[in-house]
Amino acid sequence: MFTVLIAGKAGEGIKKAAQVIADMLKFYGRFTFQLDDYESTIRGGHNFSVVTTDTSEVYSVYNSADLIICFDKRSYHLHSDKLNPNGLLVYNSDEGSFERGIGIPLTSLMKDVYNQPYNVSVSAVAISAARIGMTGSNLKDIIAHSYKRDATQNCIYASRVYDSLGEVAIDFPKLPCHSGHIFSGNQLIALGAWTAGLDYYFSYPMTPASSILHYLAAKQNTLGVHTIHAESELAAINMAIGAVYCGCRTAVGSSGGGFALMQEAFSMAGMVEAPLLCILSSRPGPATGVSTYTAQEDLYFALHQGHGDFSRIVASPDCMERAYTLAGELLAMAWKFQLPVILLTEKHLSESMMQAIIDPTQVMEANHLAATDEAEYNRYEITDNGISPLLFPPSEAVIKWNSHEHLSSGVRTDEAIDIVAMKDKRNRKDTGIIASLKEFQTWAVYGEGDVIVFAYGSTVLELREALKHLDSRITILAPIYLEPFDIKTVEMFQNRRTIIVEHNSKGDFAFLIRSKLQIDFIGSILRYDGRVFDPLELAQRIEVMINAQA
Amino acid sequence: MFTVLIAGKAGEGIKKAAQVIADMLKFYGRFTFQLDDYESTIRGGHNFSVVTTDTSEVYSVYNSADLIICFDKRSYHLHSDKLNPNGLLVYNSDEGSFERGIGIPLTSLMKDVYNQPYNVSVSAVAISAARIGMTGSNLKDIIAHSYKRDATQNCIYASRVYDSLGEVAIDFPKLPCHSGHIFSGNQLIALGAWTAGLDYYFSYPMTPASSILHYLAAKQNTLGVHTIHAESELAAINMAIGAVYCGCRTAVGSSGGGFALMQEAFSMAGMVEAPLLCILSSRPGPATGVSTYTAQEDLYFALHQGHGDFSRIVASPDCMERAYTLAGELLAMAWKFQLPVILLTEKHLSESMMQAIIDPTQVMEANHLAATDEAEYNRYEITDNGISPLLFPPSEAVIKWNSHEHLSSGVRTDEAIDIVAMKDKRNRKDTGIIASLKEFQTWAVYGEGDVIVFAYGSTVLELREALKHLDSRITILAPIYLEPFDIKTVEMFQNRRTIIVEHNSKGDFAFLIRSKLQIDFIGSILRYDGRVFDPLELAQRIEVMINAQA
Amino acid sequence: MHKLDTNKENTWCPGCGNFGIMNAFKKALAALTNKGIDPKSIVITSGIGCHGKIFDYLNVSGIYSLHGRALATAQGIKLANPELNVICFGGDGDSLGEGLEHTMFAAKRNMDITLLLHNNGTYGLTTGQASPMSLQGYRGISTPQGNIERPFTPITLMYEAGATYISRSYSTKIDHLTEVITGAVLHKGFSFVEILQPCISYNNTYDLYNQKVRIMDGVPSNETVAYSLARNKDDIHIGIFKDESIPIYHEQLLGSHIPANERITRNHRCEIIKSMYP
Amino acid sequence: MHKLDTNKENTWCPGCGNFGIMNAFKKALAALTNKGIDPKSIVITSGIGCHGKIFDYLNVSGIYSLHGRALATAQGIKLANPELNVICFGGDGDSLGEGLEHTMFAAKRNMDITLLLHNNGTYGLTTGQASPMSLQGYRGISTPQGNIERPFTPITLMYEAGATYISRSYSTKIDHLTEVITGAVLHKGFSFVEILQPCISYNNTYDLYNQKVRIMDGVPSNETVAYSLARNKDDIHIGIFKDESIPIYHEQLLGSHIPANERITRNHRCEIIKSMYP
Ligand SMILES: Cc1ncc(C[n+]2csc(CCOP(=O)(O)OP(=O)(O)O)c2C)c(N)n1
Ligand SMILES: Cc1ncc(C[n+]2csc(CCOP(=O)(O)OP(=O)(O)O)c2C)c(N)n1
Ligand code: SF4
Ligand code: SF4
Ligand SMILES: [Mg+2]
Ligand SMILES: [Mg+2]
Repeated sequence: MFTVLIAGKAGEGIKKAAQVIADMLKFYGRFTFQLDDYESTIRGGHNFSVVTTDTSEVYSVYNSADLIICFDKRSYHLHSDKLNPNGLLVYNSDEGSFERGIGIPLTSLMKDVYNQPYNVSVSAVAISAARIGMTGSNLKDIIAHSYKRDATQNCIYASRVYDSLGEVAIDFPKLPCHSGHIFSGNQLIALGAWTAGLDYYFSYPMTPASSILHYLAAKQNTLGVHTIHAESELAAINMAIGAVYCGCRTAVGSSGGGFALMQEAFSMAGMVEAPLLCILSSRPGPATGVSTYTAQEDLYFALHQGHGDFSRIVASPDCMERAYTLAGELLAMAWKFQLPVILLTEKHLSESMMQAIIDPTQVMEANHLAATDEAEYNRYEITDNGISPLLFPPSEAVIKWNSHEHLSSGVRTDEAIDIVAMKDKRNRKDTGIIASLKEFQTWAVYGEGDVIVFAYGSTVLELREALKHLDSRITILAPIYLEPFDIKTVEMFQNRRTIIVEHNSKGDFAFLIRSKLQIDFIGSILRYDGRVFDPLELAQRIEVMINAQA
Repeated sequence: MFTVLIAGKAGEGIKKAAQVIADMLKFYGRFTFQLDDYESTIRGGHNFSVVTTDTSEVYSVYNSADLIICFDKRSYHLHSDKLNPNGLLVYNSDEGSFERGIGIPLTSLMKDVYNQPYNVSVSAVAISAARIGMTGSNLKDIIAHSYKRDATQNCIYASRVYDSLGEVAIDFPKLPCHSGHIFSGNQLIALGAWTAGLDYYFSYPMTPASSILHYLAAKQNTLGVHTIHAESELAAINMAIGAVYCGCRTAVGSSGGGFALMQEAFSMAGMVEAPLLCILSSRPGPATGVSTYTAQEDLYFALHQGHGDFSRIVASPDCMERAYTLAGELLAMAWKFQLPVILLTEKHLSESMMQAIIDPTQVMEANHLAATDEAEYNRYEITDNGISPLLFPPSEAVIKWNSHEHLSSGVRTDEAIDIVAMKDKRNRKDTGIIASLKEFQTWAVYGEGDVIVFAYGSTVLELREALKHLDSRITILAPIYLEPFDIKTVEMFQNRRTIIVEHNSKGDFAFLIRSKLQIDFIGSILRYDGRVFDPLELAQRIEVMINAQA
Repeated sequence: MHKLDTNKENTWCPGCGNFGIMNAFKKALAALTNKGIDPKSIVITSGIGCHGKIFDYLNVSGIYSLHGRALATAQGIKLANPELNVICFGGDGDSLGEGLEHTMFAAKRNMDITLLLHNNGTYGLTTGQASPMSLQGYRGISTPQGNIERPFTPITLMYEAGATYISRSYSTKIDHLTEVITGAVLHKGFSFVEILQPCISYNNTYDLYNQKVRIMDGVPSNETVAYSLARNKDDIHIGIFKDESIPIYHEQLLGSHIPANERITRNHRCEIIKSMYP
Repeated sequence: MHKLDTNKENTWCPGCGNFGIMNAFKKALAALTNKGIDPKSIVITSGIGCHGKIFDYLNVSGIYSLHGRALATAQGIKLANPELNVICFGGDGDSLGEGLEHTMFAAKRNMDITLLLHNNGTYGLTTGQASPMSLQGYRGISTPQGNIERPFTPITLMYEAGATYISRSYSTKIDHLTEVITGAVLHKGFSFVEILQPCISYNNTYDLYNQKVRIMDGVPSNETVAYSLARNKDDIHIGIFKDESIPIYHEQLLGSHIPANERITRNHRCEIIKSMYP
């Protein structure tokens, strides 16, 4: 296990450098996890990125680091005490000279090499390369490959930093390369939905969901997908319903605030029976909250999106690979049952990066029940399983979708008997959905200890990393599907000692588990400062809880 | 007990006529309940109003009527079979001649008397007057008093109808008048909030909440209250937060669709700690749904309004008088604890009319903790009970409200430790809220039978009327406060046979009761066609359920 | 062409201007068919309000959208299948109040769709509250002491926003309205038709319009003329104020791709993923 | 006047146009104080974006509002207490995109408040996506192949909506900007200042503006002139395009009543209820 922390100002390319380092580590046959800690600032302020690497999969990053690189004074003061014994700290000696670590004049070296714009973060790659014992020429290759603009200067700068550091290499053997690529959670969500059939993504940017839009927009030519950055979230989701009406597989995405604005139309998707994938990536709330950090405060908000009675599916990926398959699965469920679905996730999964192997054949295809008899077509035909066949314009038959309660023709109704018939039809889908879930993995289970730890979403990543450090044996139980909620699969775990871990101050998830499974907890670990747990600290807190109750 | 049903087209003044009849019945010393059944149509289509009257309080209307007045053919076909034995049906013989009842040429009589515009509904008052044995001259007084425009023609027309009906009077003695006035639920909500201190109402019209806006706008001079019909619900609630910032007691109101649009700002009210009364009057959903009917589909939607973690209060009046006191109580709670509160109700309570005695001294005053030391003022001062003193501009001190997580000064923060401190501060209010609820009535209890029937909101009105017809003895338990939910008060009822009645297809309220009280039900009665129960039918269904399980 | 009526009972007030709009729209559909537009390709959306009821009365495909959102829904339809001719019925509350943003952006984008604005100067369906087009002093149930705000001028507003076909007509002038609607639908780009629509229940403007409405001779020669004609309150000019061609949004976004018809196959998707991430 | 800075660290990019805006605003506050405006009466609101950060940097009362809603919040403040001078900082994404509706209606109402529009032609804070003011072809992270939409012209848009003080300035022209802001705040009615604000990270327009910006000689003599000056893309005119007095909203709604200060007492409320419903 080896952790690198790079700290400096926004706009210095820290995140990029961390990515290059992660690539380098991958080239060395290692697995990585990268977390970027940044504020809403474009240049200046303070940012840092952490990459933890190991010879097996890593699921979260560690607070204390083996290599710390500080571009400025503030970074030194904020992070120097995180250095592990035998770790290396490199700071920018142009910012002063400090107690610990090796100072290198990163700024002056940079000014020597570049005309503006500078690229100080290249130095972080050089320092990391030196630390893991990469040769100078391999370093140059990586730099040239990863920093194409000003490639010559970048290489010179990297070499100078590398050289001025001297011999700092630790024993870091190159292992055979393993397959898989490094993705962010949002990339995997985007790709999963796309594999299942996504044609259109309508959105209005909001951290931490924005990078779905950015990724799909960047890949539009390769993927043949279209993205619209609409004038608002209200526009985005109502446009999306229009696109769905034509048969396009469509998704929208936002964080809590934008999702709040989409609720009326989410409810409309329920009424018109529009298959729509809605991606909600959470950050701390309420309101604008803390824009660039992580939280799980939107569970019930997601479960009860939209006014009125209608069915919906809500699920949350517990790991990177699940982000890929689940996004596809949910798009497919949306189309199978013609209803809105929510993929609930958090900044920690959306924006963190980890190695994953994706297999498109594991992803479902978003298919629908197509109308066969156009002549007799009624959009909302009353059927036994509640699913009415779909037909798209242009067509001989008239296809009417209606936000009012309606007859099977799609024409509005206010009649008591018709209201009941149509509500019953929609509600009948529930049986099918529940049956359908039997084919999917509704829970993720990790470990096989006596004590149960419940968590969902990206908290499961944190727990899996903590698991590595636990003496007590635990089983992590993570519902992937939150609505409908599958009780059956976990009934056998009911009489165990149970702990719950979640990222909010109110214990929403505990409330959900308690109301579904009638379970009491020996302890609950809540974190709501926007940050993730250090795996060691989390392991220790769980250990203490278990021992206290043993 | 006596029920009048008047049916005809939209735009014929049926609702108004029913109101005049209710006044007339009040003058006769009777209590009344009025329900208007109408569609979204201004003229034409089909509407009807029902007034049920008795010598004691009436809480809902009956399906079968003792007097049915049909202005057109469709009305006859739709309603004639509802006539009680010995009842009287009067129809407009200009529309044809029918099997049952007395035909009077209401249209031709009308055309004789009026130039346009006609006022056919006056005839309903005349017919009702004849039926209850009012003298022609009393009738004229009432007409002249109630229909001021074209008063002379109205009186002539009423007299002609009255005369052509002949002797149809039943025994209907005039009883001593009782105090109280006839109000709609929305009027009482508006007045209750106003009594507690309402200064401003910001809204965008949406049935069935609109009449709060209309009522307050109409009474603006008498009450000294201001109303704004904003460009959208988003504008309304954000404006409202601005007004609250200045110290104005403020409310917003809408139905589900408009409330959905207000969610982001509702969450903001949680973050900036804006005391804001939000009135949600439900109709069947999802989406545009069924605009002019009643439903209880928004319970969980109301409970989980807005993204992010924050406290709120949700309560629902179970009767007309409670609508008055609760609206005030909630505005007061909002100001005491500086948070958004929701008054959840339904079309049936909002728009139905019933006699109520209102006593302003029973309504709390919306007071706040005022800042004492301006020099050291911090908007979000960290306090033990979570309540930070309020100060309004203009002021020497700077008063900053912030939709981001913030320091006590109101300046934004992204720091872990500050995020936790501020969330904890807000969460500490919960203790105070729960303590505070001890001073209020959190549950309404009616009857004292073995079997418990749970309901909330206007369903309680229906149940209380049904109660009159039940052989089995039941106790109606109705939570007034839904969040926080008071378990203590009803613990003693836990091991009883229990039934639940609610107006939606999913059993949301049953789910709430089950998750809070761990109660199982012997039966659940769901109605979701937008209509209310006939009290007799409801009584019978409860009876059957009890007997089946006896 | 198949029958254009549904069997939904019509509940507009007798004499409502919406009848004229519906008649003209039906005639326009016939005219469009004559001009080679496949009736199957016509898709409508509507907002919520009296105007929106037209959705239930017309036997035409489409979406009865949310209040204020009809134009957003319409844009989604067009972007998914540009071969459709998308026509949106909006109320003045709907398209210039709750959903003003979408109207402005559809015009700004020069989306190739048509907005028919039922301008009755009131919220008809919710019983006559003041709308963004109500005159100052208008007494509705939400403004019993008279509306304070000044109304927008939709024609010039659409100019500002960037609409490329901008017109006004009057619900009683069926032939004129038919022609303007036909032109709007045929127009490539965002077309806007402000329809003066008397609401006999809450804003009876028949007399006013009958006196003041004038049919313009042709498209005004320039913007300044167009603005002054559009704003004239003594003579209310109807006709086409602007008719211009500039590149349209979906062609720039999609080229000739038709997302709804030319979906990428499953196999192709798998291949692409495998080649991106071998 | 108390100190105008908070101790919040400033995290605008070095060279950002927002610095000029903040400086000019502080100078305008001083000028306003000299003209007899009580600094205590100044209340600000802001949207979410780089522009919004000004809220944290200024030691002035107000509300850091939601993205797009700052002008709605501002209107609520003014309606509750008309004695306050309410100034709203908006971004172009904020006030012409997400919240366009509120901008249009605040102008339509002639609400007596001021909107300072930080027009940087991009979404700065969310890393440079296209905004409603981005030029065609603008390559942001959400439009990597170039923005398709044409930008609004805020000046003429505000004309259309009914603003009564309409102006434009440039963040580097501190004195000009100070003057225009001061005039805007002093103006009775809705005042609008479009501030050309270069974003060095995503839309560096310094060179463009330095070359093209021209200070106008005075207020254009009429609307036609104002429109053509406002739309000119070769010379970018700054100054006041319109300065007009018409009745303002809150005076018509409230007369001289100040809702926040002149609240009805408890006793009075009880009496009124008892007299209405004895
Ligand atoms: C979100 C939302 N808010 C409010 C309503 C209630 N509502 C329905 S129609 C309408 C106004 C209609 O006015 P306009 O758009 O002018 O249509 P008109 O009835 O005049 O044709 C309103 C406020 C709604 N359906 N949805
Ligand atoms: C409802 C909502 N949607 C999206 C966001 C994310 N967001 C924050 S700032 C911003 C854009 C800012 O652009 P602009 O208003 O032009 O401000 P600038 O940063 O350019 O000053 C967005 C989309 C948000 N905070 N709230
Ligand atoms: S209320 Fe007005 S707009 Fe609505 S149907 Fe009647 S006349 Fe037409
Ligand atoms: S991103 Fe642009 S607008 Fe934001 S602070 Fe930097 S230069 Fe200024
Ligand atoms: Mg209208
Ligand atoms: Mg901007």
